[in-house]
Amino acid sequence: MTGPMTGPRGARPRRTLSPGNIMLYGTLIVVCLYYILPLWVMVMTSLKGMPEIRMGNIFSPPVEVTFQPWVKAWAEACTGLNCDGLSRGFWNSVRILVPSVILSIAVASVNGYALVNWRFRGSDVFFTILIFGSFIPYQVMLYPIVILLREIGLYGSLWGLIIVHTIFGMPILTLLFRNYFSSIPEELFKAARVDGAGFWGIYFRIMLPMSLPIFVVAIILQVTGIWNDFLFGVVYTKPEVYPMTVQLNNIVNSVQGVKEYNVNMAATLLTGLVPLLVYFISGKLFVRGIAAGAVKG
Amino acid sequence: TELEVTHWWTSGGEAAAVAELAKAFNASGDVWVDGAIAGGGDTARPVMISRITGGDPMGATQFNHGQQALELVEAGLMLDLTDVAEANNWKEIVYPPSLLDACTVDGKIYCAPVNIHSPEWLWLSNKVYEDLGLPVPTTWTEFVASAPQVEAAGKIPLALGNQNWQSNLAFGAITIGVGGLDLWKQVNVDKNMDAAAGPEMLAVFQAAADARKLAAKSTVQDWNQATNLVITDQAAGQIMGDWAQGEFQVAGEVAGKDYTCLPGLGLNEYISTGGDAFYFPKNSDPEIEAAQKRLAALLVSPEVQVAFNLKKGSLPIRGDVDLAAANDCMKKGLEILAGGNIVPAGDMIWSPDVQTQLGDLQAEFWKGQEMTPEEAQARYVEILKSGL
Amino acid sequence: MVATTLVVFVGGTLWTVLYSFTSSKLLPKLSFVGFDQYERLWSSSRWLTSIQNLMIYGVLALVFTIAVGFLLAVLMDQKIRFEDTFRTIMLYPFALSFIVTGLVWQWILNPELGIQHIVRSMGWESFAFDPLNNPDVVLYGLLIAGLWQGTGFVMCLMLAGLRGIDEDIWKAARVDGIPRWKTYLFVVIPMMRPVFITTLVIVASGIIKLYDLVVAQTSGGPGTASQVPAMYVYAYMFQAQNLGQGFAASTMMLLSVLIVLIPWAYLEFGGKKHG
Amino acid sequence: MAQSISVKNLKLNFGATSVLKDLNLDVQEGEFIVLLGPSGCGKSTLLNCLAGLLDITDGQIWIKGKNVTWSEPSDRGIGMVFQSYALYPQMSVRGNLSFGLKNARVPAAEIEKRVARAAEILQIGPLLDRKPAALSGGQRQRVAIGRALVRDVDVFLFDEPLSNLDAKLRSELRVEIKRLHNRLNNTMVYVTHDQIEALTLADRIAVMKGGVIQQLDAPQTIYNRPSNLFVAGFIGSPSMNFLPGKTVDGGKAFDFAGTRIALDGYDGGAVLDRPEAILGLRPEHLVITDTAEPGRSIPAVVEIDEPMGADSLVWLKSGSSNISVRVPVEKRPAHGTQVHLKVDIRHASIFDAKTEMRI
Amino acid sequence: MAQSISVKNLKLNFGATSVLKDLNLDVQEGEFIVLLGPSGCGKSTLLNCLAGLLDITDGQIWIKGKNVTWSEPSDRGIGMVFQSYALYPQMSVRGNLSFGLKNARVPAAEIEKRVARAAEILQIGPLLDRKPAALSGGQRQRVAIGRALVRDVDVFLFDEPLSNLDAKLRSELRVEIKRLHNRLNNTMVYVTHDQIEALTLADRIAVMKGGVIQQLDAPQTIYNRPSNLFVAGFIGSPSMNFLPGKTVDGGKAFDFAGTRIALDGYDGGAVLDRPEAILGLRPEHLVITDTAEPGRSIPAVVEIDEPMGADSLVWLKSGSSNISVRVPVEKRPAHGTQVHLKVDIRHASIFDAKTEMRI
Ligand SMILES: Nc1ncnc2c1ncn2[C@@H]1O[C@H](COP(=O)(O)OP(=O)(O)OP(=O)(O)O)[C@@H](O)[C@H]1O
Ligand SMILES: Nc1ncnc2c1ncn2[C@@H]1O[C@H](COP(=O)(O)OP(=O)(O)OP(=O)(O)O)[C@@H](O)[C@H]1O
Ligand SMILES: [Mg+2]
Ligand SMILES: [Mg+2]
Repeated sequence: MTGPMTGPRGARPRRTLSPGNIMLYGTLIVVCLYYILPLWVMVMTSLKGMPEIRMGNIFSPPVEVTFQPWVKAWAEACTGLNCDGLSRGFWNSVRILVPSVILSIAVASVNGYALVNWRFRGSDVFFTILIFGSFIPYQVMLYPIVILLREIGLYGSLWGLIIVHTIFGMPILTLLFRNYFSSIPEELFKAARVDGAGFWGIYFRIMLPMSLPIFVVAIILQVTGIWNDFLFGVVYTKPEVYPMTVQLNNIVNSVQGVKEYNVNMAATLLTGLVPLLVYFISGKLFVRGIAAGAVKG
Repeated sequence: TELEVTHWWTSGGEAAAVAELAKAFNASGDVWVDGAIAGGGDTARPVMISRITGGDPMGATQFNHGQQALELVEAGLMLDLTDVAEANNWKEIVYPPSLLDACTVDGKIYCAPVNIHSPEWLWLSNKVYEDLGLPVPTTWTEFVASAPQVEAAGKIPLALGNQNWQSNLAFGAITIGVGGLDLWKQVNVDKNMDAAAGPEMLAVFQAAADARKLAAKSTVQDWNQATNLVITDQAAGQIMGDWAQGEFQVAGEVAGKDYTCLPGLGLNEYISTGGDAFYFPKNSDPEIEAAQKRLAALLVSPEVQVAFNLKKGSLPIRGDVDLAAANDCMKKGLEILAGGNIVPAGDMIWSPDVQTQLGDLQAEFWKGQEMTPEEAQARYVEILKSGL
Repeated sequence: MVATTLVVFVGGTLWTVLYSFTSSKLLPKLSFVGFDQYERLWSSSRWLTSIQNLMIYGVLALVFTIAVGFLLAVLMDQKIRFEDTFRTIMLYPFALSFIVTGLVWQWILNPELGIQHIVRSMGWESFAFDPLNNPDVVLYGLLIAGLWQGTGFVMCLMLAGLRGIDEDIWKAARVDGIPRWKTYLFVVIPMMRPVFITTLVIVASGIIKLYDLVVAQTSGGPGTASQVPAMYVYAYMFQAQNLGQGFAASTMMLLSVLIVLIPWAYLEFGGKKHG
Repeated sequence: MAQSISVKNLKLNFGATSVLKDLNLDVQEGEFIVLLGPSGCGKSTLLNCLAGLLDITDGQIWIKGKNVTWSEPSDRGIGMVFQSYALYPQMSVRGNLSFGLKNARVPAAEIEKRVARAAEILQIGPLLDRKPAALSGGQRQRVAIGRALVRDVDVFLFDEPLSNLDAKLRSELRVEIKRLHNRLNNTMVYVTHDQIEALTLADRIAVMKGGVIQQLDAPQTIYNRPSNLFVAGFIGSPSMNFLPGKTVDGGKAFDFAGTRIALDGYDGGAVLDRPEAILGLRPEHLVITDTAEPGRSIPAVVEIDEPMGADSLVWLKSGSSNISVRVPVEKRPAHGTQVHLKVDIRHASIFDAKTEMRI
Repeated sequence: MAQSISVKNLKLNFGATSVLKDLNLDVQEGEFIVLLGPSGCGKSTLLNCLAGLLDITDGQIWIKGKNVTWSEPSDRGIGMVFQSYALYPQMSVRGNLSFGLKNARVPAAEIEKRVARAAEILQIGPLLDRKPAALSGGQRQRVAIGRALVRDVDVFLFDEPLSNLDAKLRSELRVEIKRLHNRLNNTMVYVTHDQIEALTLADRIAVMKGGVIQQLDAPQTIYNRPSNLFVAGFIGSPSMNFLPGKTVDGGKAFDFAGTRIALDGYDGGAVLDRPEAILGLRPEHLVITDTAEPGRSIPAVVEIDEPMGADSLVWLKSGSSNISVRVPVEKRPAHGTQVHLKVDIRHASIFDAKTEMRI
């Protein structure tokens, strides 16, 4: 055997406060300040009374916390003659959101699946068109869609809006699903075909159960996108089904003399609550889902 | 019957005025379903047009008088109100008659005018001048002269919002105020391009170039935010239409005491008579059609006119109503109106396309600081020519 | 549904192109005027400004979003503690709409309320930070908000990409004595090509559609200093009631998308053979 | 025996590249056919064509006397086992086994019976309720085979079913597959690029290269009388030694770098004189001796010695050629020794260097 | 010979799990050490500790007489070749080779020289300007070795460098690595779980299991005198036959299911009587005969026959045990024949069934 144990031994010593670490965490914290700042401002402002806001510092916490702005934003703020705040729009948004998310994800996932596993003639062209579609500014398509919806008789109905969301969610979602499905071994698909499963059999029994991560990503993206939509919501529906964002726009943009910043901020936060919650709760799954194949070109 | 009414009246005074309309309509047993869309006409109009062309029209909808809805009428999408007009004798009572002309296409009437708006007003904060120990200006000229002192006191001389149409409006007001009525008529009514390119017009641009310096520190977006600067005495004045009065009123200010209004910028007391009108998209349901006609008649009725315009701060469309409750500014407007010192509104003379382009030009001119009056004038003429 | 999508994207595009050659005003009409709308479009200073703005903003946003997103991902990849917390903080803005983003940042950047006000009230009286009211720098004001909203998402994409890199590559580089930054620069980034492409598509499509943020934050102002093409389209279609002009502008936007997209499609589908 | 599979003039193109070129193959009932060949030669492609997972460009495929060229995979009476097993990860073993049957609407009782039988044959009874993730490699493989088994088909297709495993497990499962075949006696088509697998399992081996079957024969024939240079080099590990030279004396001798080797006893066709020929000698057919034997031996120098457990592989240099010889461990010569290699010409192969065909 | 690597009391934990447990290893200069063991036994972990890619929990590592426990990987004088090669995909071969040198600010001329030398040794001169994607598996591997080579180090670490390749290429490259070692004569530590690789390459093999070195010896010793049941079963393919039974007659005989096998000539320790023992017999140390030879043979029935080219592996059943025997292809017995297996006790191993150690 060798000589005595002299010199260094065991783990290399590590200082937790090494310059590198200080730099690393320092940078991260500074960056986080940039990200948190607006949220901080929104929350703080929404808890202040108007006099306090007028006096001053938007960054400072409220001297006197008041939830009045939240109450007002939720239940009392007026747009035109309706003074029931966001509450009405909230349920409308839910009514729009749920079917839109379900339909758009269903269609896009089947699409991605077909693109990967049942490569049909022109599937490349089809995919290219979809990607092209993702670049089209919504404003450009307002008119053609009005005409389309009119022709199929769905204009002004909830279903019309759902179809619009599905169409515009399609490009990015299809891209995600396509990338994900192409990372699933093709053999699995072949095995299922030998087992006699058809297009739908394979989709529902084999592919779907394996795709949880990407569905989480898709759901998060769609919930955010559809919930935050204003343009389609206001153009393709009627006042009784206007989503929350229309109310938000009305509250924020209709000024009673002075802008009630606190109410605006409360309304903004209330409107953003659903997607924010979705992110806070499932942010981890989101990253995992993306890592699970969404970015493999 | 339920009738959905879309409009973009959402600011304080406006909303209160709409409430009057709704109250009157509901009183007759119908139901006013409010479809307010905030953000001004530019946000709301696409929605309205989409709804109408998409085959799912609302019961009634606000448009500005004039060319905005012309094509919809021509396409046969609007309800013919001629019978209502005749039954209620609108031809006689609507004043000035140009309002009704703007509703008439091929001899048929398609809209019910509700108010008259004139953009050419200068609104001043009395307190700013009192604090400085200066007299409140009575003309644009005095206003400009006092500006350096205002500025020295850390106040903004002229409040101006960031949107294109506000710059355009200010320029229009300066044209009438500084350039005079004749020039204005030559350019806008007779569409005399030589006049538009002439030295008098250049002087107007010069005046506007001076004014934009006064507005350089104004950093708000919306018109009512700008008005608020005047209300809160952060700014000395604002060029804005008479609808600004609603904001002063909601803020509890009193005309003549807290604020001063100068129609035609105090130089030429003329006002243009644009305004709002309601259109009624065609509908297959006869019950709704009946309700539409009821609403149309109601809008022009004297009681509603008084109630509505008092709240809105605009002028009624008929000369035969008594606005005893009107405040100082409104009375000034009524006088001018009664005196016939009126000119047609931009919406009636120029197409929205030209107006938008003018707005773009003025926004660039007012906010850019570096565009010379000559340059601006040259482009101004170009744009007008495109609209001939 | 798939057919519908095709109809909308292809049909809508063709329809738009067709009507861009007409003089349609409020309602689409087939009254052809040749290239008139395009001539007017390209002589409109607002359009030219819009295009220029989009290009400047687009390049900056693209570069910064991807660069910042990547840098953050690199930081996050250093086996740090509280990774979840940091990630959530960086990602949450993505949950908010551009309208909200625009509003909040309009406010924070407002000289009377926001940063300038705070710094001044802390005693530095001459401090000036008012990007939204200065035509020269207003685009940077937009950029601050745009980056705030979008970098978190890009960071997640990049992080996923980094995690997908073979651990052995790192080891090889360490044995070779390559410093970490060099490994990232010369080895890892080139390996993440597919991630960058996906990110590029997503970010670029967002930039071209840029509208809400500008409307909420600056309304295209001051003057026309922060106008973007999507606003031009909207303004002429609905505000000016000049559909033909709006469609011509739309067509130009779609055309520019095609110019970006065709090379991409070629790389994605045609270039496979070259490995 | 009846014909089980018959492939007639099969062509398959991927776009412009032709992967299978006019391929013919007949498999008897109960036969174990191995498709062997280097990566990318089209083995999997051929298998997928048989299974109906790829649309063929031209030709026909018959299975059990039926033209199945256009049939669905599930209607061809085949079962398939994949390299990575392709077990459905979210289903239990039982679910994996019964999925195909359920799709075919087999009655529940019958499914139960067949699963039980397969489980018994493959000894996976206790695993039926586990998920694939909770199985070892070998167990997964059995489930994958079971999936083919329950379908009660006569033709099994295997696509490199062992290549994911480590050497030890591989050799164990190889034996199991062989046993299974002995027991079920159904037709098997087995793709591999591992020649040990091919040699041990096959009744006949089809050696493929570039989408063409190079030789289709019993393993011993392929091993001993490879029909061309490619097959000769591909089969056998360590691989055959190739000595370049020429045949002289009217085909009576082989001239390798001046050394003559007599060809009497060569098991092949008429040799004739060829200016460029290659002599192929397997490592186990060479014997290291101390003394030269004219016409029967080649001089060489010992270079490297690779002990492989029972035997040792000795690498020698003769002229510019490397030659490997298999010797029992005890008899390894020392590094650098000058020796002579005795050639057993009865087991040698001679190839024409131009056509690369065995003479 | 001087000591090249010395690992002293190495411990490594991942969190709570201890992967390497007080491991000691000394490697002589120029020695070729193979770390062999099943998946997950800690081979890569040990290698990474040597390279400095993992922070060890306790112990020391010395390389060339220097304590490098705390040194950076690039300062340890080692080169490393990875399983997936880990070539920098976007750099040319030249770039891959010179990247590390450039970084160490080696003068350009010197880089040029070293790359040229490595390219010459590995015969990759013509490939220098290609990208890794355009190389075959074998070529990539050479580049990966080249990357270690140019660093001019004395210790090479290989982590399963061949396991991604197919069998043919694998055996070719194995020989190349051996040649390289003969030529450069530097220290090599080579991780594999393929025993053929271990046996052919190693000067000494360290068989690992569960983070512990089970046996560290020359290949022949490991093969012939495995120190325990694990090593015996792990080494040799096909693997050693294990016959359970007991030793009787004061260690003079082994009783396997009633059949007695005399133990005289056994190469090991004092056998004694053990109630539970295991007799290990390699397939090549059994001979199939027709006639029983009392005390020297076991009766068995032929079951399966696996031809493997030169030899055939015959599987027989004796009692409830499966026994494999290697026979020359010509001498394969027919399926179902009743035969006797002659045991060569000198090459056998006997294990205590409890301690699993060789007796
Ligand atoms: N979908 C495809 N499109 C284009 N070419 C393909 C496709 N699938 C396979 N090929 C090509 O066809 C040839 C044969 O492929 P195949 O998978 O049959 O090879 P293989 O013999 O199974 O190889 P391996 O042993 O690596 O599995 C290869 O050159 C491959 O590149
Ligand atoms: N980063 C890690 N964190 C926790 N456990 C680990 C980590 N890396 C390896 N292990 C565990 O340490 C053990 C040894 O792993 P190691 O990679 O050294 O095995 P190996 O012998 O190289 O196996 P293989 O032949 O599969 O490469 C394994 O049980 C593995 O699960
Ligand atoms: Mg294959
Ligand atoms: Mg390992």
